[in-house]
Amino acid sequence: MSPLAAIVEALLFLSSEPVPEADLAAAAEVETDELRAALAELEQAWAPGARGLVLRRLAGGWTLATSPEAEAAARRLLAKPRTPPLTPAQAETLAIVAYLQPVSRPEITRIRGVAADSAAGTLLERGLIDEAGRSPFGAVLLRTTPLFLKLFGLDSLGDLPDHGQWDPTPEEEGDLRERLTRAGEARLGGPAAPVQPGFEDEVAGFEPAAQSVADAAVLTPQPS
Amino acid sequence: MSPLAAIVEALLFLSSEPVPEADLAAAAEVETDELRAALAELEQAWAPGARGLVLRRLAGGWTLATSPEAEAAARRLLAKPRTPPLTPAQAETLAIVAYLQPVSRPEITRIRGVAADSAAGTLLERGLIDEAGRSPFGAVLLRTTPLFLKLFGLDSLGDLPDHGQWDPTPEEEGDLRERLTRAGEARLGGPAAPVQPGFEDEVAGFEPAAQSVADAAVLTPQPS
Amino acid sequence: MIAAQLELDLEVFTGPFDLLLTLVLREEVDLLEVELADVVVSYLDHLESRGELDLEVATEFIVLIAALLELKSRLMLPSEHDELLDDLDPGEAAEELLARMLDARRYRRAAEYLTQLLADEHGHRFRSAPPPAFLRRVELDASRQVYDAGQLGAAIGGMLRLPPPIDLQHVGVPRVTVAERLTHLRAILRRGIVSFDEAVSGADRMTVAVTLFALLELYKQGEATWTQDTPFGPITLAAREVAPAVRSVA
Repeated sequence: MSPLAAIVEALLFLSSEPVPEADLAAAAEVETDELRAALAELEQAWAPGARGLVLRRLAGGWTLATSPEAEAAARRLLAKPRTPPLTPAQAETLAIVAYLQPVSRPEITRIRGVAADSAAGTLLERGLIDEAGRSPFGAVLLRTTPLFLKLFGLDSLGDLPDHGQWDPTPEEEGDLRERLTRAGEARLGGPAAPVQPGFEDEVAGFEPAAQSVADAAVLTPQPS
Repeated sequence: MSPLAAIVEALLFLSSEPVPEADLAAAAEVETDELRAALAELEQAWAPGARGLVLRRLAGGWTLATSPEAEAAARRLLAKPRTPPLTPAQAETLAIVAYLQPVSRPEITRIRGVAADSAAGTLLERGLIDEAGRSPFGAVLLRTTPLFLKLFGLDSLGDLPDHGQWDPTPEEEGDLRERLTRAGEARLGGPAAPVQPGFEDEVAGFEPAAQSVADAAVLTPQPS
Repeated sequence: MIAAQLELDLEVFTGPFDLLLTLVLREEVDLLEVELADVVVSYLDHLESRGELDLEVATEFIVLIAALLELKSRLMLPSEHDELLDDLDPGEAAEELLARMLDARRYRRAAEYLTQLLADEHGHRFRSAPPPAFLRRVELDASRQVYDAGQLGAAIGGMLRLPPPIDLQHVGVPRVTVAERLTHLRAILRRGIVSFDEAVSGADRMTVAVTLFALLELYKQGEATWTQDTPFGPITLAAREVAPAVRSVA
């Protein structure tokens, strides 16, 4: 191994957070090109499957991590339990923050349909999101942290798939529309309920109309 | 490299202290003989001069350490003050430590209304604050460092600006600690968690033992 | 079982939760008459009898009951609808609603993706040991001022700012109950029309909040009405002459 690669290896071992290339180059007092060559050398040495560690590019920097093969033994050696997985509410809140950041809690609540305070609190505590100032209306704005990128295996937010990917398909939209149309009818009078007229008429029958429609939807169990 | 050596490598990477052979063998679920063979393999791989790390056998067991060749670069990387702009949460946490020191994390949480663990962790890591013993209740106390003074251009803590300049209610009675704690409680909507009888008076009374009030937060479940 | 099939035996309604929802939506049962706490109690009884907690059912139940609570609290307030939905005709409102549901679905999917991403990272651990102190020691002389101490003073000022501090020094922890505030409100309403500010003059925030709860209760019982011309404007309270049972029990 080249002396420079050895030095970079030591630097990565010492740093608990991913180190940007510029910082590595400055510490090793070399040009970026030389540094990249050393990193390429290390990537070979620490290729997945080769050793107990792997070299990874995360959160805008480089870092060493253990390989999954050692996970069971690591769990036995280190008494402290791993952080628990995210609850669905936390994952939804995190997804909204990741894609819409900076975003306020009321905005998250509006999208989720239920308050996200406890989920957001836990994510803040775990350091996956943090505060990013306040909106013009005084609400605290939230954003994801470098720790989020690191723990989710991302180099930057640009690595997140385009959120258009999550758009419901036209078929799903049609299906949802139909479900909405049937809301409040199918169950009326039990299983043998006759099919009711169209949803629009149904909606018009509600008083006060619009708000009840909104609530009706909340009340319609959604497939998960 | 043998799969066992790779696992032992990962275990040593994760441990900050030397690990006894018996612990390594138990974690990897192998006999001592097999473990020794793996360690011999690693001693070769991490021989002095070969890489950026060396495998060392110390009194307590085995450990990975950086090789001396990397020391100068490591100092350049680690000993440089990191001074990106403070986030709002970091500025609030640092301000509380600066004006009230020594102060415990629970007290900071109580004043801010949200947990400050991540902000405090960053400030510790950057050397702006450090630990200053424990409160009578066992909570770690925090204070600012000489580096803090330097980075803020202060000769001593006495040079901290008079906060009265930014005080929205200068007519309020009470010392700063008491007022901050009261404002923090008010932000949480009063003593939020059920408290033990008797204990309650202590919290509500804000007797001069401000520190014990702060530590009380450790004992009182806080809403997250 | 799914939460919708929970059998209820309430004062105003007997049957499955499911049907109650439908009837409420059709306004055939007045939500104001439904004691939602009793629905929760029924569910807890059901849980106890089962001796186990099905998380999916529990989640569904919580979503449903939360929606009912929100709807009920909205009904109890003088009608201030979601302005956006209010301005729309029912067809458009349904479209807006559909858009919101699609949005929620989009982020539920993104959440599933993130959860999977995290699970894939499960086998990787990072070293968290701090570097040896001798490598970290910062040369104090080499560091210069980069921060403005005014930032700290401003942060302190910000934390002193909101909300107006409550003086707890002489009163200890405020203890106020809805029952007390009900008595108080009934007493002042007997004197005639009164403003909410008068009803809570000199009270601390907690008392104001509890008084508002008490007022909601009076409204629900049909004992009082109130008007508020503009958001955050003064609230005027008036006793209602009619007997409590204005709304018929279904």
